[in-house]
Amino acid sequence: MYFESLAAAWHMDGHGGYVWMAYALTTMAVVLMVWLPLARFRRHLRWVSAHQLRQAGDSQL
Amino acid sequence: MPSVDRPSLSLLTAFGRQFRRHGQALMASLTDVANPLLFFFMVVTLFPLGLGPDPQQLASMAPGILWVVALLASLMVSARMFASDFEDGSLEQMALASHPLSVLALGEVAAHWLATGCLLAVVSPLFAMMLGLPSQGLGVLVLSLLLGTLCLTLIGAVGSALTVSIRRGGLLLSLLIIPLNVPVLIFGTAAVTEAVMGRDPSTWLTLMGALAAGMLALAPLAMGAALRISLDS
Amino acid sequence: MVLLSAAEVSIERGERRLLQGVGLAVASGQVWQVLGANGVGKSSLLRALAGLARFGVEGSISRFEPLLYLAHAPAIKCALSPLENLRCHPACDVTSTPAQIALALEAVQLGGYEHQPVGSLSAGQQRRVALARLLLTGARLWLLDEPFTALDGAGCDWLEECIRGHVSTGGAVIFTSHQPSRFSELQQDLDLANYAVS
Amino acid sequence: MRGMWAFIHKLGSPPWFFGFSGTLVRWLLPVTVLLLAVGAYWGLLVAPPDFRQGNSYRIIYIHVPAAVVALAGYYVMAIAGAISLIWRIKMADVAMRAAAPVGAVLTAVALVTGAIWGKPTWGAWWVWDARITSMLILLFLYLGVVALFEAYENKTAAAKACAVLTLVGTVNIPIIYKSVDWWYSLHQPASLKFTGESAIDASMLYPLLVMIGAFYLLFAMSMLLNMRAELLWQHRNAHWLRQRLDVS
Repeated sequence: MYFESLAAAWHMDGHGGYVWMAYALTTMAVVLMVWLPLARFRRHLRWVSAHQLRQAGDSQL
Repeated sequence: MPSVDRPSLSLLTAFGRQFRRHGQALMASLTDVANPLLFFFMVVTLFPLGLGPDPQQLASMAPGILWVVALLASLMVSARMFASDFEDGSLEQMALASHPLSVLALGEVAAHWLATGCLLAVVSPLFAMMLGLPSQGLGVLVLSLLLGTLCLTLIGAVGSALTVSIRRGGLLLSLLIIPLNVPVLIFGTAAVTEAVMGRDPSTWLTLMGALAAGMLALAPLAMGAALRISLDS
Repeated sequence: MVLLSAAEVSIERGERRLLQGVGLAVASGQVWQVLGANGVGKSSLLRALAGLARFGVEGSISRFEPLLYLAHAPAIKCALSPLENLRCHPACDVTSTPAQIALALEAVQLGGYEHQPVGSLSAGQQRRVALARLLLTGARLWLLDEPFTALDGAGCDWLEECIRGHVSTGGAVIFTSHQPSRFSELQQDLDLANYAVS
Repeated sequence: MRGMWAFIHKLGSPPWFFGFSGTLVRWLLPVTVLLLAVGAYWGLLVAPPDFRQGNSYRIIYIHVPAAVVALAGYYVMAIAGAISLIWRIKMADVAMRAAAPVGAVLTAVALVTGAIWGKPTWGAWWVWDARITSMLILLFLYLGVVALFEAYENKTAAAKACAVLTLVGTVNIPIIYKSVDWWYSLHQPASLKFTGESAIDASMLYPLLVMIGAFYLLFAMSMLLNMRAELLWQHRNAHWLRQRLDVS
């Protein structure tokens, strides 16, 4: 590690705020890029299974 | 009775007919031709009101102002380029013609450019003098606008072909074509600025000419494909 | 000679399938009337047969080109005169002299209106300008979508004569109409109710 | 050669692709997260600071990869668009539509990190630097594709229209980038650039390469996830899908 302490890494000679803000925002974007399509997939999956159950119910009647 | 044996049209005649048809329709409603000029005139008036009447400041900004306003004027007219043809069924007939749709569409675009872009370039020195553009820049301004509006019209035609079937496609059209117009704006302003500074603007004009030639070759293909998609949506 | 053949054509609009398994072979000398209730897909089928619609259309369609397709939108510019409209028509694949165009306009009873802007004519007269193309085209296959609408009795009779004449010289016509059959002995019916997907 | 064609052919089949992409994503997810973590740790804490810009340069490890992959993403879209127009493969439409939002988000990341980097470097959040301006235009291009797709009601037509638009954009992108470069050098010659031509030291380069690789994987994974969600919806009534979901 280049920095001597965690506090130094946090401060980064005055640039810490910018650097950590950039990384935090990017992390959020990365999480969104993975989570949004996954959430959509699960939503569609729920629709399909609900539909399947209904169809099964119809055929039983 | 329908007669079957008549000579078929050459490609050039078909192009000419589309050119004439669209040109005549444009001429019949002079507002379509006058509106962009009026728009140009009025927006140019806005700049001194917003920036202050200082002649030196206006003169230094004149190339940029004139080019941005020309771009906006072309954006405004692009929205209606194929709209009437789409509404009255002409596009369907063009698509069914035995000649390539891209060539027929190019005929329309040529008429459109002559009536709007070319005209705007020719009268632009008037507006340039209102903003105090030094006289050594006038010739280059006209030349760069002639080439530049050709590019703008071709890009606008592609955008118009893509959005013609969409209701209220005007805003979408600007989103599609403004980014594509960036090089034209940069080359055009650079050429005029260089000429005003007394330097040689030929590099920028050459680049603009190359851009226009490239677009003349490629834009019709995109237009033809886009129009067929628009007809089928 | 077969001018148009279609097999197993199905048409979807949006996510809904309108028609399925449509097949027809149109030979020269034939008149086909496409029948069906509103919204069953008559116009969509005609557009597909003309080659204007490809998305959502499956099956094989082969056609003899150039063909003439006439729909509700007549491709007529209001600012232009009937003469100019027909002279520079976007789909006109043949050259017509002004005299030939004047003759065609005469035939649709628009003599004397050659130089007036189409916008100043009535709806029925504008329709006739569009129909005058039938006399100027070299296409053998005609696809006409509701050609009899907005025409008066005399106009309908003229159109019937025109179609009969075209068919008798080796052409073929497919048209949609709600009117009862006009070409009893020549005509074949394509009832889309048989192909509709419920 | 023959095997490759067979593979490409299989890619176009929704049932096969659905299964294949499921396996692929399961492997990609941990690898991507690992690479991102390693690259970020290396770039943030291990690499030495830049002798001119100090520690603020560490933003390079997200700014540059995001910018590079965002641009590449537009080309991915264009290739999918060309396949869709030429061979009319529906899977290409799905791929194109799936790539657009991912590329747009990456472009936005590059823009925002660029702005944050600009504050300590130039003292302003927004400077009309050549790279930043190009990224802004790229964002407009991406938004145009997304907006055009949403504006069409017929989604097949929407995909084809977007394909034409991306191809036009692809021809234009090099011209746009080059013209923006010239414009920049015309107006502001010789100012501090984010990334100079000077050779970058290996200790700084390796984490950058790791991050670029990680962002490529991230793009691929996010695009695959989008495609799977779209395929699931498109084939929600298909028999093969129901069978597959029953089994799993």
